[in-house]
Amino acid sequence: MSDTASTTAAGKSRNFSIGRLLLEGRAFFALIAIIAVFSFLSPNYFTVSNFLIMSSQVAIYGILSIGMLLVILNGGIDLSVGSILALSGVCAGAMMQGITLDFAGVILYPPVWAVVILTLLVGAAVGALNGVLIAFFKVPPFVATLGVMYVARGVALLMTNGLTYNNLRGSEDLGNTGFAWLGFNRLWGVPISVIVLAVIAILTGLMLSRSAFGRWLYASGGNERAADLSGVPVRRVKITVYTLSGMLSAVAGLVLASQLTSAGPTAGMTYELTAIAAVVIGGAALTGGRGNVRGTMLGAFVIGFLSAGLVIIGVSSYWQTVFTGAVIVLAVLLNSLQYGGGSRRG
Amino acid sequence: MSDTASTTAAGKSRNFSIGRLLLEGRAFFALIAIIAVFSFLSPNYFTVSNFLIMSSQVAIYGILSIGMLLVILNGGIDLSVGSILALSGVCAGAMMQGITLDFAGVILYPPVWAVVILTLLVGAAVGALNGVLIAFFKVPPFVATLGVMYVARGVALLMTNGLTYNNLRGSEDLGNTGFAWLGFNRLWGVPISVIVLAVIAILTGLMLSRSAFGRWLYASGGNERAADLSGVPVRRVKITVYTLSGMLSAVAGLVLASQLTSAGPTAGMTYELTAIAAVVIGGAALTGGRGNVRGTMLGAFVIGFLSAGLVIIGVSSYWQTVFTGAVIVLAVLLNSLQYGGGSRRG
Amino acid sequence: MAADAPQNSEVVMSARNVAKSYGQVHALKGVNFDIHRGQVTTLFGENGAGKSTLMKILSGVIQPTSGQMILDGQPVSFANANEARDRGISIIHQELSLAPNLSVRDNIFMGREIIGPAGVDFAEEERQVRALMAELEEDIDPLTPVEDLRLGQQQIVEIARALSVDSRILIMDEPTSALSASEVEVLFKVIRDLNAKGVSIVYISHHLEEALTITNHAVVLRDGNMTAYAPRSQIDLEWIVRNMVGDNYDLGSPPDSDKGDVALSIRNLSVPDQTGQDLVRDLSLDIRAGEIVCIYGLMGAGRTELLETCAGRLRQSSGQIVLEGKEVSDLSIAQRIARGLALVPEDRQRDGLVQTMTVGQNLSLASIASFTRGIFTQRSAEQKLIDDTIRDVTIKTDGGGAAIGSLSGGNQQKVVIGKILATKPRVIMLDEPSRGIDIGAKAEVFRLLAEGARDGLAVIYSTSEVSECLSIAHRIIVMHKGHISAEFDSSVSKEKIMAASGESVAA
Amino acid sequence: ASAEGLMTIIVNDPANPYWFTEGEVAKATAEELGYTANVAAHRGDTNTESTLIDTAITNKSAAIILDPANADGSIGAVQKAVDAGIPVFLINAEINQEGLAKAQLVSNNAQGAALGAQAWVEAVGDSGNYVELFGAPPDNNAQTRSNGFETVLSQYPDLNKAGQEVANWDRTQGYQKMQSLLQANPDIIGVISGNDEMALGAIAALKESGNLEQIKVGGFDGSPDAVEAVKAGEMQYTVLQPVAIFSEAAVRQADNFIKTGETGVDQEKQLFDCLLITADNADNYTSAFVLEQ
Ligand SMILES: Nc1ncnc2c1ncn2[C@@H]1O[C@H](COP(=O)(O)OP(=O)(O)OP(=O)(O)O)[C@@H](O)[C@H]1O
Ligand SMILES: Nc1ncnc2c1ncn2[C@@H]1O[C@H](COP(=O)(O)OP(=O)(O)OP(=O)(O)O)[C@@H](O)[C@H]1O
Ligand SMILES: O[C@@H]1[C@H](O)[C@H](O)CO[C@H]1O
Ligand SMILES: [Mg+2]
Ligand SMILES: [Mg+2]
Repeated sequence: MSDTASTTAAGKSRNFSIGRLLLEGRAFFALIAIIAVFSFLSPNYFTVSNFLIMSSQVAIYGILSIGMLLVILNGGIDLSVGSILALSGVCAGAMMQGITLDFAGVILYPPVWAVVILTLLVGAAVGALNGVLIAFFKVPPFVATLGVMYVARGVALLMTNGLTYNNLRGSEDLGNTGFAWLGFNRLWGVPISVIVLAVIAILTGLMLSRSAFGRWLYASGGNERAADLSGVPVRRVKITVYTLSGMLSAVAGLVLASQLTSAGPTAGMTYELTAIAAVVIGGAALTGGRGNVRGTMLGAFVIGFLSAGLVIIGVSSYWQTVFTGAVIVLAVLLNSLQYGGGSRRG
Repeated sequence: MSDTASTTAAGKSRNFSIGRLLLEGRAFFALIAIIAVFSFLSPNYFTVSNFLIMSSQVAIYGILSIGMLLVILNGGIDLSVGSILALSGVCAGAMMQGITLDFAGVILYPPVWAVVILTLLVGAAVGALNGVLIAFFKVPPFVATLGVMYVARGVALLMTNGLTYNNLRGSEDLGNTGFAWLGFNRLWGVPISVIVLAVIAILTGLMLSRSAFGRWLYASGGNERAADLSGVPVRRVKITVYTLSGMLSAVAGLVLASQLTSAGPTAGMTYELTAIAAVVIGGAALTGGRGNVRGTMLGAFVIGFLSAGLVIIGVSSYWQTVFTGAVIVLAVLLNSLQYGGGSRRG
Repeated sequence: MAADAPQNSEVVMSARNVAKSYGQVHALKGVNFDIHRGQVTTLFGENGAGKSTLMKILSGVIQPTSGQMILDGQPVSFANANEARDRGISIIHQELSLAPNLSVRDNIFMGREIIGPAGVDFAEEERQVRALMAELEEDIDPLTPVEDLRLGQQQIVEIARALSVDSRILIMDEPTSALSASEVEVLFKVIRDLNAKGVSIVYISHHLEEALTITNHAVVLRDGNMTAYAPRSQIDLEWIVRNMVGDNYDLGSPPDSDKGDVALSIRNLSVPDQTGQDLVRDLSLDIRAGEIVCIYGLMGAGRTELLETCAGRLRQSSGQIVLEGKEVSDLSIAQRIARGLALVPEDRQRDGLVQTMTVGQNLSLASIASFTRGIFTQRSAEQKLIDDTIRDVTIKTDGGGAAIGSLSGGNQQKVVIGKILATKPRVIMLDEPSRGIDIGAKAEVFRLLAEGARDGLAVIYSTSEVSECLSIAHRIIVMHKGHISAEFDSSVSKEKIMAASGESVAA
Repeated sequence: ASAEGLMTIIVNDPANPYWFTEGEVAKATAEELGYTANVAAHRGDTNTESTLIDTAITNKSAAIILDPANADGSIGAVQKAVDAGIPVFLINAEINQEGLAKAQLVSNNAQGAALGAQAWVEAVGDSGNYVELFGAPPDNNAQTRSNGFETVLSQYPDLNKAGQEVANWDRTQGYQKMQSLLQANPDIIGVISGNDEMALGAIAALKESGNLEQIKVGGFDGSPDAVEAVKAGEMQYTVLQPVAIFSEAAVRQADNFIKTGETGVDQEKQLFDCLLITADNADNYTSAFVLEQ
């Protein structure tokens, strides 16, 4: 199905304009509509502070969605992001509590920067496992990441015995303070998590539109065989996107653990569905090759601003469930109506 | 990817043989391995009564998987089965409690057969909604059924205000006893739910292998455009499979409600993933057109016998999660190793 | 300016002023077209002339924007293909439309099941398929999954499906693009039998000479208009080409280029299939810079495997591939492209183009490294590469930003070739570069190759049409069952080539 | 908007009648006292909980009544509300930090578990094999109750715990786990469950296998369904958690605090003793989670 939202790939973004954005449409309109309706319904919605808070809530989903976008552009899917988020949060938590080296009889307290790097590596490693299963062992992405979803969750539960790591603030004595910075601090009044999201979005956008890797990704998602014959290293691209998705899940896990100053093994359940919904609302095709960061960000904000708005106006949690489902379908429906259903590409 | 499990499409079944079954393989071997390992680990596993109980647990997932198989053969996916299960259970529960007709000032207690039929209709209607969104409005199946998953769950919660209908046994006075029959009784020592599963499996198997509809389904899943050009009513096929999947979810909802003699709106969460896993372990391709009932049943039994076995030998619930994931990946992995990864068909 | 069709035989069906537009694209602009009872009417035209569009309208697959169709003197309109089929009109589509997961039998009867007392009557269906295969002189088992058949056999299945309908009007849109000469002969025999039974045939092909041997009437379409009509007796090849493209094309002759050193040396190469059987057996071949080599062979001779192995997609079981003196067997596709060895694949839809990308992005896909500085691609450098390629390869498009699907088949083929030429190869391999493209585009492609050879490029292409061997190639290699059965220079006769390929040379 | 402002009530998952009542009672009390009340649910997810706290802050709530998702994981969220100047009153479950919330009102799970275990021994007997259904591990109550059961039951040397399964407070999981536990341990005499939903699931499994007569089940919560089962003789007892009482008390303390700066109660941690419901006193159960003394 034709899809104007697919035109990130270089050369087109030059023509960026309000007109294009309007055409790109539905996600943008949905967002405007949501903001308008809730601002009307509650005086507390349309305030700078609320937008910042909502954005910091969107950050978690937004970061996951960017990883999911890469995977979906490749024609895959990643059901394990929520579990990887939990696993990496728990790993970070364990490191903040200190790593006991039995043979040496000491407890090691790595500084926060080391914790962050090690956690990202854990996420990347689990993502790479997905990638290897998919690229080398030809396990369909849905199945590989479903399996890894269970395994990663199980490992997180085993590591903590089901419990939550609480004290992630570290202490001056141990030289490992600063973990809460990600979740609690602000730069120029903007929560760090929002800045992290923005930086990741911009970098990913640049990567997609300006780098050879981006081009490879669009090409292998659009037609893997053709990409392969054109010299695109399709396996490497595949493993890379799953690794990046795992790493971004770890980033989300760190941001969440930092926001909550705690890390538990049951975090992030069903977040994969929210991330996929954001990507699809943002105009990407699940068949691969079409989609961009701008759309995905719009999708994440649509979902985040909607659910926050429903809570603010005090709608019951049951109705929240109903509305969320309806908006997901409607946003995508609008698109298919817009471009007409009868085309020969079906 | 080539896949011997794909040869349901009629005519091949004549060549059915042990040899074929062995080749068809992995799910079958996985099942044998699971039974062998657990029989070795626990004396209570390899008993008739345990097999019957495990089979009655498999029934729920098995019924859902058959619906899921139809959808997957069509090249789609149905994330809403768990929610439809809950919604139909709740509808059945509401009818068993009596339908209050305010204007007439009476409470109607439909007999159990009417409750069953009405519940199946509810399931079919929600499934048809999926079908219409997908076939007419061209919403991708993942998105349409994701949305309906939320909406159906929300409606179930709203209907019951979150609570569980408890007394589904009906009463002699009201002429609505018998609901527990499905879940509690046995025919020739076999739980009714297992018989229901067997009947549905056989009917579906026949439909797939012997009827024109079966061929249409394989054809439209294999190449929708070609099927369309050959006069296969592809939209009708699509709507039918989602409707059937919804209806089978309602059957599963009835069986579950009957087993528990209660029906709650949170039943069936994440069952869609189990159903998909069963279908894929059973050799079906998520791209459509390949798979059969025999494989899917094997897949459902693999998952059910595994999780029951883990409980019986007393493995911790965390390890249960890990093993489930590992088995899903391994069962599918075996297949891809068997057929070799490096073929030009990729 | 549509020529009126003279009424020299009974007309079963006709189209009157039929037009079809897709948005801004006017695929057909008011065409008149007659189908004669019991005769073959052939439709000629360039890629994108509107041939398939007209056939889809006649068979009910799509509906015309305006105009009328008349069947047996009565105006008709079809809402879908089923309605047309019920009225006795069936079609073999240009693109294969088979379900790969189903057996031959299931494909032939899909949507038209024979229902017996216990569901579909598989035995009866199977019997009918066997009869059809016997008629087509093909040894294809009705229960084989279609995905296990090679392209030509799949095309046979398509033909069998159309024959199984018992129609009065049978439309064949390029039914022979993947068939060998002997299979075409059988098909023509079947067509004559059908004619004798009063069945009317509409035939489309880019193999002009072949089509001339069967047709009773010729119609030429150009840019959505009918430009000429004549019965067989009044036309020849030159007439068709002149009406189709306005000029007379020939496929050129071997360029007198300086042959340099050996550019590509294939030594004792063997390539197995999944079952371990050799598709290419102990094959050796040298190609020099500036030389053009044509590989002729029947379907299944192993040409595709040979070329794909050289390109790095398949792995050989033994033998060496040496590019300008250096062994490349262990290199990836990308590394081979970087060294100057690149392939234009056989199936442009499946292996050549990325449908989700624009014309420009497809053109630059294989040479990203050449316009990447550091981590970023250079837009101006990329744009220059795209513009240059579009110009050099003469692609008809409104700029690099157009969707790839909006191009005609021939122009899409040129995009695939342009993409590979943009990598500045030393050796270019083309697998059936002319499949499905019109004579004008074919001549363009060959002109490009000849030009490349003059600049020192080594060219190796495969073809299933003898006339294409006898154009620009300096050397003709004939492959048969995985090895080279003969080698000729450009002065050889068609008959000798065909004989060496194992093809029974038909009269 | 009403005179007294907004009170935000956050419960776990209203699909469990226990939490449902918790929310409803709190809401009714708040409205009676002149507040507007929003009831939201975090369903055990600390991130959702944190989001709901953010919203409560945005909505300028006068107080937050919270059933925390996680003893450790909810501390950050409570801290955030406190930093924003909103008093937080915890109900049903505790957090592992004092001095943050103005009050923590929970049932005395240890006392309730002991009460239940004693009733269990009386109903089931003091020798034989039994199994335990365990709640959701992240919820402290699960472990507290399990420990309480253990303390009592381990005093009977002839009682032997043959198996324990996590069923996450859920009825369907209780049903399935029970079926498999039965296969592994056909000789058990009783089931002790961390809450009523799991117990009801176990009862369905036992009914199906036809040995509810021999195998006795005890529950925990005092939910209406469980009380029905007690009356029907299918469940031996259930331990009533006074959720209706402490939910109301929490709102009243919040109201006090808003108006006077004091909750009116000295300690932050307030334990509410549980009551035993058996066939003998089940008729005194007048409405959800309310037992007339
Ligand atoms: N669905 C469509 N949407 C837009 N344009 C179309 C569509 N189908 C065909 N066209 C355009 O209509 C014109 C005629 O196409 P058609 O397929 O009839 O050509 P053809 O004569 O069969 O060419 P070829 O020899 O390559 O098969 C082309 O310009 C083509 O791009
Ligand atoms: N996808 C495939 N599956 C099974 N067999 C195949 C497949 N592709 C090719 N073959 C078989 O491999 C052999 C060689 O085929 P190949 O494609 O190399 O021939 P070719 O000379 O290139 O002919 P053409 O390309 O014209 O079909 C044939 O016997 C063919 O049937
Ligand atoms: O105390 C409550 C109830 O027992 C409920 O049934 C499950 O969660 C616990 O926290
Ligand atoms: Mg055509
Ligand atoms: Mg070939």
